[in-house]
This record gives sequence, structure tokens and C-alpha cells, in this order.
Amino acid sequence: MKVTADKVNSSLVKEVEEISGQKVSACFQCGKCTGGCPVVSSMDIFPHLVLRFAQLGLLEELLHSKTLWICASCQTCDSRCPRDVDIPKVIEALRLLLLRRKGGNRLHPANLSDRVRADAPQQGLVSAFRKYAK
Amino acid sequence: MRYSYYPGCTLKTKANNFEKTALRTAGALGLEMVEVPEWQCCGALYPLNTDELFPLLAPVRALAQAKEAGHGTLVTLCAGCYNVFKRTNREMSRNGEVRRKVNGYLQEEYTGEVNVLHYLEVLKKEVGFASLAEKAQKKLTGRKVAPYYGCLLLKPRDEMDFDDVENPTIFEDFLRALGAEPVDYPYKTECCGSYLSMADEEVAATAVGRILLSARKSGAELLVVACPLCRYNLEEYGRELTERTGGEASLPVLYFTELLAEALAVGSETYGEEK
Amino acid sequence: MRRTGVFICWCGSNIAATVDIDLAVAAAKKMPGVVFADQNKYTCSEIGQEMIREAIRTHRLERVVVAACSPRMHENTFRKTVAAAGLNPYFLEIANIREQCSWVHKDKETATDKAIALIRTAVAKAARNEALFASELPIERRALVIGGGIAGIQAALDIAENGFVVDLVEKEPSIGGRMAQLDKTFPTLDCSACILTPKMVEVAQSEKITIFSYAEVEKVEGYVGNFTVTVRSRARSVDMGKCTGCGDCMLKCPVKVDSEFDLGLIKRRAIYTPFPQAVPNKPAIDRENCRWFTAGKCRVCEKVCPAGAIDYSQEDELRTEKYGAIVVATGFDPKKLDNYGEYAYGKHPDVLTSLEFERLLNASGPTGGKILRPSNGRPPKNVAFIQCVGSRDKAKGNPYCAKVCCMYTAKHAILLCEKVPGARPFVFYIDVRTPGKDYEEFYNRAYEEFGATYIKGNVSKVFPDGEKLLVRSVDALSGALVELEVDMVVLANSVDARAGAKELAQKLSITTNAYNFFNEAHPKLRPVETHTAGIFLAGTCQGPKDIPETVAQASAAAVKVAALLGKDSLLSNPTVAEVNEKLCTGDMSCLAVCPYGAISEKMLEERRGRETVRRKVAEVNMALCQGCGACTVACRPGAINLKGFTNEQIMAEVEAICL
Amino acid sequence: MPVTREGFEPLIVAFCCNWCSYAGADLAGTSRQTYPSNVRVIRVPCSGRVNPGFIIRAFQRGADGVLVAGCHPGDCHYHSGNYHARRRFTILKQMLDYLGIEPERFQVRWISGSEGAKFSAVMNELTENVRKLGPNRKLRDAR
Repeated sequence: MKVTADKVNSSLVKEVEEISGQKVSACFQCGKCTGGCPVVSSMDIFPHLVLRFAQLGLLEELLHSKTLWICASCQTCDSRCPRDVDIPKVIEALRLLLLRRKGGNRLHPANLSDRVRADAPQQGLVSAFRKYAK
Repeated sequence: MRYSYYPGCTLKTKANNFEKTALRTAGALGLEMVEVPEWQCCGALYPLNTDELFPLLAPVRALAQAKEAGHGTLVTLCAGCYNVFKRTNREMSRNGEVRRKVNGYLQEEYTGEVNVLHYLEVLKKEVGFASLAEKAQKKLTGRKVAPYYGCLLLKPRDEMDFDDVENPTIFEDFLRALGAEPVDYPYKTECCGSYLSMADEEVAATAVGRILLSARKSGAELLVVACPLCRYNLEEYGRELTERTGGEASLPVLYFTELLAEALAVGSETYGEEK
Repeated sequence: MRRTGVFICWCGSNIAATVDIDLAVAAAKKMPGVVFADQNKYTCSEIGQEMIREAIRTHRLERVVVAACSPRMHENTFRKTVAAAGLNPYFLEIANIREQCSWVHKDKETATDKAIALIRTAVAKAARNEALFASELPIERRALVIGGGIAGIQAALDIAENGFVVDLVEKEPSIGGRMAQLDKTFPTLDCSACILTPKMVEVAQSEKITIFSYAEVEKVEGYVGNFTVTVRSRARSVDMGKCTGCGDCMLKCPVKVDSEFDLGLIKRRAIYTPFPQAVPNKPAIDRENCRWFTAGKCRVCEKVCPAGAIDYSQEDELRTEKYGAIVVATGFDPKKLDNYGEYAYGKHPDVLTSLEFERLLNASGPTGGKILRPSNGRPPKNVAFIQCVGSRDKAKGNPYCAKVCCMYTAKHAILLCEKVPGARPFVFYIDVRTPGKDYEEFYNRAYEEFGATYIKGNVSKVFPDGEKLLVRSVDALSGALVELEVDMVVLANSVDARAGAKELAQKLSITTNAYNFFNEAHPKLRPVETHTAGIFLAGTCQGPKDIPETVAQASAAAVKVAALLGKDSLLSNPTVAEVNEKLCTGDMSCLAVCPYGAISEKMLEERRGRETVRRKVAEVNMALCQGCGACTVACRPGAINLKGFTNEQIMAEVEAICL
Repeated sequence: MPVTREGFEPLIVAFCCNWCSYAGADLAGTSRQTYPSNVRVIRVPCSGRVNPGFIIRAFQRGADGVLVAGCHPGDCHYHSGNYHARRRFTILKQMLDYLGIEPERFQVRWISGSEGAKFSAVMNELTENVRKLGPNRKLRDAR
């Protein structure tokens, strides 16, 4: 992993900012988002580092990260963020960059577990397909 | 009082006891819930991206119908629907560009006139917990209940403006009105894993485990929720956890309306989900 | 046309290299009203000035235009020059042909054209200049200091030291302020009370200073040198003349309420002094809680008072006095934590604010200086210190840095280690900021010598778990998640402006920033003045500060006050607004835009034929007007004008500059 | 100055407040930040002192561009003058547009006493823009 001027100036970062409506430069890396994230232990890039990577244009790393698919959009982080950055929106934008690519879907009806098939509420299924497929 | 009422998909199927008990209790309290005609799924999630307006159309259409019905207030039960409607409504009243574009797609003209309330808010603001306490004849005395708020009722902080995000009390006040004893535990607003249970069950199971442990430590004998997905996660992984540990890890999970129906003595016999 | 003389300066080669001076002089000679024009190598030199004086005399000049450097450089110099030759100093105009011409243009031809245009403009304006006279205003040689914390104490002492009488108004029953609540002070760890109480006593003993405790400013009128201030002294129910301060009443009073001074960690009585070293050391009855005032029975204090000093019939006292200058030193409030439910403050007794922790450290505090957990009275082992609670948080707190928290948290970490053997401080920070003499070194000691663990990460939530507290965060440096079980959490809550600061600002006609801190007149060059002449600032009422900065600002304010009160009289700025009463329609649009409250209504009585009619017009208070001219634009009939920058003068400039 | 388009040199009148923008102009001089000589400054105590009438008069007398420069919002020496100015000149701009004057000919800028470089940059930009617009014929007195 290396920071270069080209990466920092990457147009992808601007795209993320456009889709999310958030300014990644606003983050000052206090880590309050990460400390409070209920699913952080399953993430490979912590929420505050998502912002840091985006600030430095390390988009490739972000687009390969598990974190994008772990975030539950519970919005605990942005409700506490002292810089008013809506981190789930940034993660959503990164997710959309991938989902909008051809074959980008992450969840297929065939892959649902038996339990989910049998018992899951519609709310959960609709949410999951909104998040993991286009 | 008459309200427009939006049930949402889950309440017509997996969570139909949520709806049944809610409507029964509303009737007992003199609240008339008029279902929005021809409603569609709200989309379950409020869109987090700014470059698509399509997901707003279904909720706006329901809001516009509530406006047409002249009730002024749209009531929801499911926390997911509530989150979507409250935020959609806010956007439609505040963001001129979104309003113009969305209205461009629709027959109706809607500018955020309808007030979106969760049934809990109706109980607090319109009925009043003091008066609810009087009406609750069959007191739930001695029942130690852990209120589980989850995320969707409360967050984002500014947009939902439902209760104190970190330290909400509406559930506790509600439970006290019914004579139950709310227990305090720090996980009442921690996420249950939400839709992750559809794709990555382990993550959700871990989140649920912490919530149940904390609630049990505080002496709770059951959990109340306002969200079918929370209930599914808490029940499913609670059961699994009990099986895996060979001990007692789970807690019964009820919709708040089921307790309300019991306290108002309007029949809560069908505890649990109808499958 | 006025007989005008034009003096064009070379400024060595600064002007002459770019502007053709000969051409400019020739052009000036043809300008309307100009009877004399000449040049000089350095007009500001003694020779240059003498040339002006000489020309005024020999050519009977009525107006003078100097074309040279910026008026911000030498306008005053040349005003004195023309005054020395008998002209009104405001008959001078400057054409700025250096900073705004020769220094910014390269082409000699166009620069010369522009210089000539600027001279023409100055000549046109000068022709319309009128004689202006500064008036003399008397000064009341007495100062008012609002707030009896360390800032107010220092300011009062220094003003008194300069020989002026000072009234010191304090809201609480005792002076001392926030500093009295502190235990030790950074970076020297000397005891706060040991350095503060001697100053409090000095104030009490000073013949020049009168303390009005349990009192607040009610009304402020007037202007620099002549403020009229009404102070409300709340009924103390204790006769200050008779009370000896023996304290018997406080022992016998049956009512116990939370002590404000100790932040509710212990109780005080309904008749009380805030703390043992109070000045004045005479109690007050808190009528909201006193049994006699709430229930109509008791009177125990009256019975036990050996001096017969208890007086239940006392009433609030209003006192109006004139002051020449005012120092505002009302301090700060620690931020309330209503927006920070995630830290479990108020939910778990072992979550404390830093000022509460400070009281635990203090030997006269609720635990006698022992650090004990409020939950079980035992000393804590692991303590989490969370910095920036409500600071640097634009979403739900203050966006600014509270400035003192990094240092006092380092102090708390050190004192914890000193007082509780084996205890371990964990400091959660966003950035550690320690600019200040010996500050960085102090912070270094906290982790190097005392073993405080600094973790770069804002704590997200504190989870009460039985007796323990679970603190969840991340260490941003290592990228490790932090889950820490501690016995106590100390929240470094932000510095807020004092409640009521906005209302006080309105009374004083001074401004505040968005967070209700009082605004200084200039952030760099006039840091202790306000925009209202004669009112000065000291301490944290202007923004977060530590004690040395507060004391320095207080002394600076005192010097400003002494300089003001030491004058025989004040000269007013004559370029102020003026009302043409004939044109004024009395619609008072001017009043709404005046930032100084300098405009008021006046009733005129006029004869109209046989009738006497009364008519409302605007009136400008010359002492309050600062000459901004906002009123002149707001005035629809054009009845109000600004001397020195009249509509006619500016219009003449516009016409001349466009020729 | 010539009113023809060829070799057109616009005349620009700048009203600068004494405390910020006039000081900024002086600083531009002290630090030799050059700008075109087309710009001529009239010193006023505050941007709130500038009567819209002055601006109209400047256009009538042949100015091709007019600038009002004051302290940054929040920094006004008289604490509210530039706010009055801002409101007033937003409306004036619309009025000029209505009269058929290109609104770009009239600019309001906030330039502090420490922004000499900004002063010079604004003067360069304004002169260039007005040069492109050509001479102001609309309001100029028929003389």
C-alpha cells in the first residue's frame, strides 16, 4: 500500500463524494466511529480508516475490503461523529461503485440459507437485496 | 382520532400479530387506524446515496394518499417503515430539488405536509402515558422487561428526532404505564445486526449475543421490540446460542403491542409469530 | 472654489520612478481651485512639512492636498502640519499615489494618468471638506469590574494599584470563581488556593476596592468615560455589618442542599458560604431552600447567631453609580453533558466530569483529597480520562478546542498516580495540544515518569457493567480495538460561555461570537478591548484560556482602564453622523442599523404659522457614534450625513475619478 | 478613455472600506502585487457607508465596472456594516440587471487587511472581465 499524488487526486474519490453527498476531507481521525461500531470486529478496514483511505485515494484497497459488506448501516457512527460525516453513506457509495459494475451483485436468492428462506421476515430480505444486489 | 395507517409487508405476513395486537389496542383506546389504500412496500431501507430518487417514490405515494385522506398523520408500527417514512417526509419538506423531481414522477403533488408518527409516539403524545396507565387494567406488575430500541427508531439523530439517541426513555415510560418494570442495560440501542443475518449470520449472531447477555445480566425476563427484523434476529440467534451453550442464553421477544394488548385485556393469546 | 494647494511627493524614487512628477504638478495647477502646486523629494520630512506651512501662509491656502503615501501612513502627520499653519486639520486630503499607484503599476504613462486622477479626486473632495472639531468629554474616575474570579480579581487589583477606585461585582456570595474550585494548577502543580486566597484577601483589604458579592449588573447606560450602571445586590438575609463570620449558623441550619461549589458531591446548608476561605467570609441565606422562607418556620440561624446579624426582612438593593470604564470578567461554565448519553454520565456514579474529579483531589473537597469512587468509596485502579467531550464536535457540541483540557487531563493523570499507588490512567485523546511554557514537558512527564497510557482514539461509548465500566474505543495509531474495563471515567467536558453571557452582552452593547463568548475589538491587535469604547475583557468570558493567559489579559485590561481614567478628558472622533433636522422625517430607519445605539429620538417644537407642532427627529450622540455611516445609507430623505465622508464629498470624488 | 472596443481600457471604481480592503490595497502596494492601473480606489469608512447612489453615479459618469470591497462577514470593524452592504448590493445587482447593465460589471468582494495578494488578484480578474464586456454604454451620460 502506497500513497501517491495520483491516488490522492483520484477522480474516484470525487465520485464517492458525489454519490454519498459527504466530504471525506472533513474527518479528523478521532476513531469514535470505530469504537462504537457493533460489527467492527468482523471488518478488515475499520470505519475511521475507510475515511482515511478515501482521503488518501486508496480506493483499490477499499473496493476489495470486507468492510463494505459488513456495515449494517445502523448509523451509530454518524450519530456520534464530531465532524458530522455520515460514514454509512460513504460506505454505501463504495458499495454502489461495485454493485453498479456488471456482475457486481453479492447476494443471489439461491445462496440464502434454509433458515432465512423459511423464517426471515420480508423486511430483512428486502433490505438485504437492496444492500447486496442491484 | 382517525389516523392513516401504513402496515408494510412484514406486518401482513411474518409479523401479523404485531398488527393484530396494535389494531386491537388502538380500537380499545379509541384510535381509528385507516389503512392507506393500495400501499406498496416502502423499500425497507432509506436510500443512503444521493444520486437516485427512485426508492422514494413508494413512500411518497403512501404519504400523498394519507394527505388526500385528510388525516394529517400517518402511523406506522414497523421501525423500518417508520425510519423510511420519517426521513422521506423530511427530505420532501426540506429539499426543493428532490421534491420537484419526485413530484415530477408522480400524479400527486406532495410537499411533506403529513406528520409521520410511530405508534409509540401516538401512545405518548395523543393518548398520554398517564391516561394509558389508567386504562391498563391488567397491570403487568413484577414483569421485568428489557426495552430493545435497535437503531431504526432513533437514528440518524437529527433526521429521526424520536428520542434521545443514546439514552431514550419512551419505551421505559410506556412499560411503566403498563405496570411493568423496565430494566436498564447499556445495549438497548446497540444494533442487532439488521439485514446481515440474511447474508452473514455469524456477524449478526455475535451482535445478538452481546445484547442478550447484557439484558439478562440486568435481570430482564423478556425483551420488547418495535421491529420485526430485530425480533427475528434476537429470537433466532438467541435460540441458537442456547442450543450451542447448552444453557439459558435466550429471552422471549415480544412486540410492545403484545404487552399492551395484555395490559388492556384485549387478547394477546397469540404470543409469538404466526408462521 | 477653495484656494487649494497640492504637494506631490517623490518619496525618493518610490513614486518618482513610476509617476512623471513634473507632468502631475502641471496637471494639478490646472485643477479647479488649485492656486499652488509643487513637488518635494520627501514631503513628510521637516523640509517638506515646512514647505506646506510656508505655502499656506504665502498663498493663503484654504485646503491642502498631499499626494504621497497611504493616508494610513501620514494622514495624522500632515493634519498636524496644516494645523500648525492655522488651518483646521480636517482641511487636509491625501491622494494615495504610492501604495495604490506607483508601487502596483509599471507603465509610467498610465501610472501618471492614474496619479493625476487620484490627485484630482482628492482636490474635489478637499473643496468640500468642512472644519471639524473634536469635543472634550469628561471622565468618571472609577472602574467597574464584573466577575470576581481570578480575572476580575487581578484586574481590580491592578486598577486599584494605579490609584483608581474599583467596584467588583460578583454573582456568588464569595469571590474566587472557578480557580477556587481547582486543586493544583498546571504545569507547576502549585496549589490553586495557596496562590488565589492571598489575592482574594488583598482585594478585601484594598481601600480602593469595594466588593459587591451576591450581586449582578442590572442596567448599563452611557458611554466611555461616563457609564451609568445599576447593580442589584440580592438580599443576603445577613447583616454584613453585624456578622462576624463565626459560622455557628451554618452548623445549626437543618436544611441540606447540593453544594454548587462541590458540584453536588456533598451538601451545604441553606445558610452558607460557598467554601471555607470565602471572601467576604459571611454567609448568605439561599431563600429558595431556607425553611423559614419556604415553610414559614425554623429561624434556627437567628436563634444561634451571637451577633444578631440574621435579617429575614432584607430586600434586594439597587445601586446606581457612574463609571469611566468597565472590565467584563464573567468566566465560563463547564459544558453540560445532556448531548452525551453515550458516556453514561448520570447513569453510573463513577463517571465524573473533570471539575468533579478536581473536587475529589482537593483537600477541602468532599473526600478530603482522597480519590475515591463515589459508588463504593474505594480508590479506583484503572481510570479512563476522555478528552474533547463536547469540544471539537461540530455535530452536537462546540466546534472549537477548549484549550485547557489536554493540560488539566495530564495533571489529573499525574495526580492520580501520586495519590493512588498502583492506579493507572488511560487518556483517550484526538490530538494532544500543549503549546505554552513548560507545558509539553509536563505532558511528557505524565506518560514518561508516571506511566499514563495515552490512546489516540475518541471513546465511542461507556458501558456500565455492574461495578465496572467498559470503555470502547480504538487506538488509531496501532489500529487495535480498545475494550477497557475501568473503575472510573473522567470526562474532560468543554468550556462553554457563561449562561447569561448573551443577556449581559446586550446590556453592555458589546457583541458575542456564535458561542456567546464576548468579541474583542480586533483578534490580534486589540485583544482586550471591545467594539464599545471603555469596555474591556478579561479571561474566559472572551474564549477558553488557562490561568496565566487569563491573568495576563486581566492586567492588560487594567492598563487600558488606567490609561483611560488617567486622562483629563477624552477627545471625541469628529467624523461622526449628523442629522439635518429640517430634512429628517422621524421614520428612524437610521436607528435600526446603528450598531452603537448612538441614535435616539428627539421631539422638536416648531412654529407652523400660528401653531406650535411637535415633530420627531433623530439625534446622534457624538460620544457613542463611531462614524461607520450605516445610518446615512438607510436614511430615505438623506437627512443624516457623515462628517468627513459626506454624500457630497463622495459624490464629488466619484465625479472626479471618472473624468 | 476611449469608448471604442479596440484597445479598450475600462475604468473601474473601487469603494474600499478603510479597515480591511483599503488596508488590503495598501498591502498589495507594500508587497508590490501589481494590477492594472484601470482601478481607482475611493476610501470609505465601511462598505455599509456605500450608498447605491454612488454606484449608479459612477456608471453614469462613465465607469465600466464598480467594486465594493469590505471586511469579511463577521469581521466588520463596525460589526454589522458589511451585512447591510451585502443585502443592499444583492438587490442592487438585480436592479442593474433589470436596467440592462451586465451584473458582472458590479462586484462585491470581501478582502481583509492581510489579503494584499487577493486584492491584486481581484483587480486583475475584474479588469479582465470588464474588458471582455466592453464599454458601459447603457448608463453613461449622453455627453
